[in-house]
Parts: sequence; C-alpha cells; structure tokens
Amino acid sequence: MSPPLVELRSVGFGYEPDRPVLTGVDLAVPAGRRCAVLGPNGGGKTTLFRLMVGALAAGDGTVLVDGAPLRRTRSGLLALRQRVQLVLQDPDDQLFAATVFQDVSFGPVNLGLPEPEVRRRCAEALDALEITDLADRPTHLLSYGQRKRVAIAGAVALRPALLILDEPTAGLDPYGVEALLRTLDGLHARGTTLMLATHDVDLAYRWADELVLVASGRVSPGVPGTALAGGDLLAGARLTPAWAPLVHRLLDRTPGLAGARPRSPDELARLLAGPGDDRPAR
Amino acid sequence: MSPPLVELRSVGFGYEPDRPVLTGVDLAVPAGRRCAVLGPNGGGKTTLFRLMVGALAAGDGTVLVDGAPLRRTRSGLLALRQRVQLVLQDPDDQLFAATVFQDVSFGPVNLGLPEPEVRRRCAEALDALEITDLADRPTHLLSYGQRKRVAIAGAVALRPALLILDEPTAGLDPYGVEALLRTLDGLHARGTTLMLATHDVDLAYRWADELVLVASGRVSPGVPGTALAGGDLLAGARLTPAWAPLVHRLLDRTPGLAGARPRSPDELARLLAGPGDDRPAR
Amino acid sequence: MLALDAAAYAGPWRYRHPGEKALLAVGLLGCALLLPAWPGGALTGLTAAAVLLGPAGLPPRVLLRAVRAPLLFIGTGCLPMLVAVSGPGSVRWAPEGLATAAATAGRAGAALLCLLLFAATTPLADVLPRLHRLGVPVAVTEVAALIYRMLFLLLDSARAVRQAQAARLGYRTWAAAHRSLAGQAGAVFVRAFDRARRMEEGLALRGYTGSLAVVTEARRPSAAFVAGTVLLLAGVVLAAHLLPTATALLTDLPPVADR
Amino acid sequence: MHIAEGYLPPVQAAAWFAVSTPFVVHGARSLVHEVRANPEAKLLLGASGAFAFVLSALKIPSVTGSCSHPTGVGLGAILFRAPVMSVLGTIVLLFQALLLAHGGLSTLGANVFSMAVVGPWVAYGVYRLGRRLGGGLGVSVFFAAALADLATYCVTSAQLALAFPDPDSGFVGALAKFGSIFALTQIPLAVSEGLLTVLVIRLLTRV
Repeated sequence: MSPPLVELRSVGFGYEPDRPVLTGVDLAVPAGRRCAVLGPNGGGKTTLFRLMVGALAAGDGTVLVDGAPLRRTRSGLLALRQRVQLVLQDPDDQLFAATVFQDVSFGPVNLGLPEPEVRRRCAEALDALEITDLADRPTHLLSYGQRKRVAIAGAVALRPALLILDEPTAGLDPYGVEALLRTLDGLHARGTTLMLATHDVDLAYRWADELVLVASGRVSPGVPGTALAGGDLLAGARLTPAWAPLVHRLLDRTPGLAGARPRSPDELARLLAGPGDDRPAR
Repeated sequence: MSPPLVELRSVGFGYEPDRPVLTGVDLAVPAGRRCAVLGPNGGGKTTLFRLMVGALAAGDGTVLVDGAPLRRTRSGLLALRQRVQLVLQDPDDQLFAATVFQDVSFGPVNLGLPEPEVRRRCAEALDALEITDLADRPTHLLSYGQRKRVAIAGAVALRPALLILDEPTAGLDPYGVEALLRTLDGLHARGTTLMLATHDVDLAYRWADELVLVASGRVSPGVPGTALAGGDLLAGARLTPAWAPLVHRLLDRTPGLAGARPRSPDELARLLAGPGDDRPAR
Repeated sequence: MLALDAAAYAGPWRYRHPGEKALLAVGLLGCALLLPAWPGGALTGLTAAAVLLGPAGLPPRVLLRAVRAPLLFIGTGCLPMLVAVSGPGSVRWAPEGLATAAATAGRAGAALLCLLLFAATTPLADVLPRLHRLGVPVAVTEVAALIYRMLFLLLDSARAVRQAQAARLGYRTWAAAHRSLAGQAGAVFVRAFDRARRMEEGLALRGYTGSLAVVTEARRPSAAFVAGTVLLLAGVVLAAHLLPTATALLTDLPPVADR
Repeated sequence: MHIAEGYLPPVQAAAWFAVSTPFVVHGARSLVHEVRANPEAKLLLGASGAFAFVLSALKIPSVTGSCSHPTGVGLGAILFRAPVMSVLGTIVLLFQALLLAHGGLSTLGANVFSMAVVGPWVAYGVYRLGRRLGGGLGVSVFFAAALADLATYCVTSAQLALAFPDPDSGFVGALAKFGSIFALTQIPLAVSEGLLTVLVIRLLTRV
C-alpha cells in the first residue's frame, strides 16, 4: 500500500513561543481523498494548511511527504511544492501577472520547463478550471469567481498530487458554489487529491468523503457524517449542525421515505415533489 | 399611516447608456421591517442599495424618502444619510481611522455635532454592536468579524432609521453569523429598520419578515417564504432552495411532527432529539 | 504585524498622554545628543533602557529584534573612521579615529534607545490626530493617518503575495526572484489604488466631503509623570556633569594624599 | 539605508533639517492645495504613501547574494510628482523611524534630504530628460530609478563624510571611504532597482 501523500505526526506549532496554535496533530491524507476541513475562524485551519505545504516549519513532530520526512531544504521544498499546492482564500493575493495566461504560467516557468511544455501545462490547467476563454484577459478585470478559478489554475499548472483550497467557496453565490464544486469533481476525476476548508457544514457533508474538524488547536480527523447532526464535537468547534443528516433522521420516521438520503435541498425538493412519490405513502 | 422610509417607483438604472442593470423597480421599505434581499452575484443588489442611499442617481423613476422625492443636493443627501445608511461588504472599504473610537466618531463629527454629543453617539453605537471593549483598539489589529462590527457601528452612530447591510454575514463562521444576527435583532428592537443582502437562502428564510429577490435586473418584493422551497423564481435567480420550507413540508408528512416549524438545524435537532418526543409518534 | 507598533498598543503606558511620553523620550534624546558620549550618553542610554524594560514594560525579545538593524548600520558606519586615506592607494590605520568612532557609536546607541522609548510606548493612533497642534497642516495629518491605516492592509497583501509566489517556486532562481518581486510590487500597487478607490466610495457613503476629522480618545496628562520626567532629565544632566568631576577627584586624590 | 538615530553630530543634524524644510514645506503646500481642489486626492495620496512604505520593506535580491530593500523613490517620483513625493517621503521616513526604528528623529532632516528630496528630483529629472532625448519608456525608467537609488546613497555618503572627515584628506577622503561602503556596494542594487522599476512600470502600463 502506498504511504499517505502528506502525513503529520504529533505536530505542534505556535507563532509565538508560549502560545501554541496547534498541538498534537495526527493527520494522514491518502491519495484519492476528498477531504473537508471544518472549523471556526481563527481555529487553526490555515495554519494546518501552511504546515502541510511547508510554508511553516512544525515546532514539534514530523511532517511526512510520500512517507519520507519533509526536508526543509531548497530541494526538499521544491519537491514538496510539486506534490502539494495551497490556494489561499483571497484570489487577489495570488494573482500578480498582467494576464490570466501569464499568471498561470508563473509556476511552470519557474520550474524551468521548456516553453512548449509550459504552454501545454497552462492549457491543461485552464481547461481543467474551464477558463480557457479567459486566457488573454487582464486579471484585474475579472469577476471574483473568475479570479478564484485563475488562482486555482495557477496551482493546478504545477500538477500537484494534493491540492489544498482554503475556503474556495467563500464569497461565491450558490450557483457559483455548485459550479466550482463540479469543476473540483473534474479535477478529482483526473486524479488530484483534494482538501478544502469550509464553514459550510452542509457543503462538507455532501461533498467530502473524509471530514476533519479543526478547533481550539486540536485536529480531529475521521469525523463521522452523523456527528454533523449536532452534539458536543460540533458545538465545541463553534459550528451549527448540518441540515442533511437531520433530514435523513427525519426521513426515516416519515412513512414511505425511510432510507432516502438527499444531500442538498434540491435533492430533497425533488424527493418531495414528483418522483419522491414513486414510493407512495400509503 | 406614515409613508415608507424609502420607496422606489419604476426606477431604472444602468452604468452604461444602453445596458440597464435594474429596470422598473418598485419597492417600498416601511418602518420596522426586517427585509432580506436575495440574489446572485452581479444581479444588481448592490446597485439597488446604492440607489436607495443616493450614492447613484436613478436613471428613470423616482426615489422617495419619507414620502418626499429625494433631492440630490448637498443638503438633500445630508438629510438622507441621517435617515438611511449603507454598510458595504468589505469593512476595509469604510474603516479609515487608526482606532475604533476615532473611526466611529467620524460620522457624528462630520455632522457638526458638539463633542459631548459625538461621544454619546459613539458610546451608544459601540454598545449596540457590543464592541465597547474594543473602543481603544487599533483598527489594523482587529479580526475580520470585529472590523465588520466596527463598520456597522460607524453607520449606527448616525442613528439611521433604515440600516442597509450588504452581505454582512459573508466571511463569518456560523457562530459569528449567529452572534451578528442577535446583535442586529437588538438594533431592530431599538427601532432600526433593517435590510440585508445575502446569498444564504436559509438565513433569509429564518431571519427576515420580508423577502426581496433581485436577479437579472428585476426586483421582486414580497416573495412568500414558500417560494424558497424551489421553483422557477428561485432558479431564475441562480439560487438553491432553502432547507427549512422543505423540511416543514416533510414534517407535515411525518407522524406526530406535523405543524412543527424549525427554522434552523439547531431547532430541528432539538425537535428530533428529546423534547420533540413530547408529541409521541404513535 | 510590526512588533514596535503592536508593543505600543499592548504596553502599560498605552493610555498615557503622548505628550508626556514625547517629553521623556525626546528629552532623553536631547541628552544623548548634547551631552558628551562618556559618561552622559552612556548614562542616558542606560536610563532609557531601564525605563523601557522596567516601567514601560517592553519585552526584551522585542527590544533585541528592534535594535539589530540600526546597530548593524552603526557598526558599518564606524569602520571608515578607523582608517585614513591620504591619496589613491595610500591607506593607513587611524587609531586616533577610535575616539570618534566610539563616541559616535555610543551617542547613536543611546539615541536609538531613546527613539525606541517613544516608538514602543506611543501608538501612532494617539500621535497623528494631535500633530496639527504642532503646526502640521490638517490635510497632511489626515493623509498620514490614511497612510498608517493602509500600510497594514498593503503589508498583509505583500506578505500573502510573497507566500503565494514562494509556493509556486517564485524564488527559485535569481531571475525568478526578480520577476516575482516585480509582480509583488505591481500587485501591491494595483491593490493600493483599488483600496483608495473603494475607500473613497465607502467614505462617500459615510458622508465624506473633504474632512476626515475625528474625535480623539481623551488622554489626561499626568502631573506626576511630567514632574518625574523633569526630575529624571535633571538627574541625568547633573550626573553627567558630576560624574567626571567625581571620578577626576577620586583618581586625583590618592596621588595627592601620597605626597 | 537610513542614517541611524543619533548618528550625526547635533549641529549637522539641525543643519539638514534647515536644508530639507523648504522642500517639505513646499511639498506640503502643494499637497494642501491639491487636496482642497480635489478631496478624493487624499485617499490616493494615502495609498501612494502606504505603497512607498511597503515597497521599501520588500526584500530585493542582489547579485552578491545578500538582500537589501528598494528605495522606491524612483518609482514614486515617476508616478507622482517630486514635490508631493517630498512630503509623502517625509511621512514615510517618520513612520519607518517610529514603526521599524529605521532612521531616526534627529536624523530625519538628513534622511529626508537624501531620500525624499534629492532622490525624487533626480528620478524625475532623469526620466524627463530621457524621454525628451527620445529614450524609450523602459530605458528612461531604468536610468531614472537606478540613478535615483544611487544618488540617494551618494548623498548619504556625502552627509556622513561631512560629519566625519578623514584625518588625512578631509571630506574627499571620507567621501571615498563612506562611498565605497554605502554607494559602491549599492551599484548592483541600483541596477536591480532599475530593472525592478521597469518591470513594475511595464506591468502597470499593460493593465
């Protein structure tokens, strides 16, 4: 069995000597996952991500990449950055070239790839994010949602095995969220392991196949979906419950609908409207 | 009966001559409302708000304030700003002073009020937003959520009858959203009419007593809550349905729970857990 | 965040009137500059450091980090005083320069501590709105206040852009670093003017028509602090004058007694 | 490189205040004038000053492998006018002293003269001259920024040489000594800053 893409073993970190932000973090991200990281603002999500991409050095513990301890040397970080990429929440912090194409090509050019290969990588990344038509546009004239996609394309152009996204859906309207999730599913289908931070408990519930809770300096991986229906773990993380698992419990008490598992209001609406009645409640 | 605080009558507007952003807007905001404005990004919500606070001049139609047509003169706008205040989404667009107190004092000082009255207004606004303890803190060392509250306090210090908030909950975690809504309820109880834009259909459903849909240049006031369960109107506005009205329909089909109206997952969880069984399903 | 700025808001002197802290720090700065480096400068530096780490409560860690760069300049700047050139290629050691170098380094070191005594205890938020009382035009103080507000926003942007570039291998080679740096400067520039435009709109909504006047937090000057400051300054000056006389007496006396 | 607090003898420190004051007062007058005519300019000036501060905090890689900071005076003077840069530069130098302990209060006059008066005027002059002589935008910007950077450091060296003349050869020898420490080592950095400024201006003219 291949080792996890990234693994943290009893990792601790603090920006100031005696104020730890994270303590005793054990977390493994195996290839192929769709992992949602839930937690309140200031709870340590971003710090966790920055440890995983080597932007911060762990105070205690070990970070392993593909099973080998991360070396924080030039070449060690270079190798890491081709395996793991982090996309920050605010796209404006990540776009610094004049046009979309130039911006996306930044990483491949820095890798020292020959120009045809740079072009191939950019075309691929733009295609994956469905923004090929934006290639020649100046970055500052794009909408917020478009800028988000360009920022993600810039990371994808380095062909990371693991792509980490910090609050990718923040600021998008529901339609924009759905469209972005479909695009991410496409990336996942192409073999990219995904990890994203979100406040939206329902989004995490319906999108992820692994849930990680980050709150008050502790990281809890492998949270079961049912825990999102409420309880101490969720309340401790200053999060509200998700609708979906509660609705599932409710459905199991509703004649003729037991076992139905809608994960979005759209699916629930469909269930309640027409085809939902294909199991007539008698 | 007193006239609406702000009323738009067949108002139209476009930033460029032949590309209207809004057309034929009829909207009245009576005193005492809690009005939620739902719509996709780029749908015209912010433009609507700018028209209501006189930051933009309506191309067609009339804007009425307290029943009288808005005069876009210096004194007309000055009078308007003491009746209606708009808080933008990004607090950094409105916070300019070095400390919280200095920033909140800007509006009252600008009105030409004497210093004791300025201090009284600031204290009142800081109290209403529950940030009295932040008064002396430098703006640049505040968290995002704190800066949002300071921006709102800056508007509240002008004692507006109508307070309009553009996406006040964007970027806040669920706990922060709940805390802000409670604070807004406090403002409402003190007599401020509230209007807020949001993408969060469930938030609008449970918080507002009037729903306004803004999409593709049209403004639809008086949208019934049941319309948030899905349908063409919602889909046309690129919004996903809300869970709550769907759950209400589902509850009506669940033995022993008919008529229950939980408006948040927390309430649903409570209904399903202990006390929900006080009406035993037999 | 900027450590000195953060320390000024966190320290025990946060709510003191900026004027009294200015009196103390600038008074000591005057002593450092005008008194002879030995022993006046040394006494002043020691006093400033003691006040800074004692009643003003600055963490030693912050002090050490703050003095690093200026001390480097002082060190480098004193080296040329130790050599003399009389023409192209004719360079010699100049031991007579040692006194100048030592005096300059002592004066600058002491003055640096006095500067920090003000910088690390006095929030600019308290200083800027009061500058017009010193005759600075209000437009200039308001622009200064805006610079103060915006520089933190831009520093955050610059930091984030740099991290994003580093993640995309932007500092791998010298050429890449230059490209990245230009991108960073360009991005911050665009952000700066975007900020200005958006803040203009945001302030217009708050009724801005040209004045950014605000009410400043009341800060009552403390008579005790001012009196203490005057005493301390007088003490430093007095000690600086008495100490040489005293040491001269002490070193002169024994031989006299011998005879 | 700012002259550190207390480094200059008091009389010279005072003299540099006297030299700089007219330029700053003139700059402040034109700022007040501009702001009165156009209140929105206040926000643009605030953004420009903040940008200048941040620019001087960026780390610039040098060919020798060490790191330094761009002065930013060239870019500032090309984008804004030299008189306005003198007052913005003064505010920025004051902030650098109080927020970073770079430079100082007693040496503010001297630092203002080199970084907020001479630097911007050199940049502005070279840029205009370059354009008038038919130089391209890139070439003019490069020389304006690189020479402004160098001029700033030459003035700093001269200020130090005046304060600490050589025991054998006086001012000239001291200028050579301080110049070789502060200005000569700056040549590669000036070239870097010139290149950087061209890249930034290109980036900005394209958007």
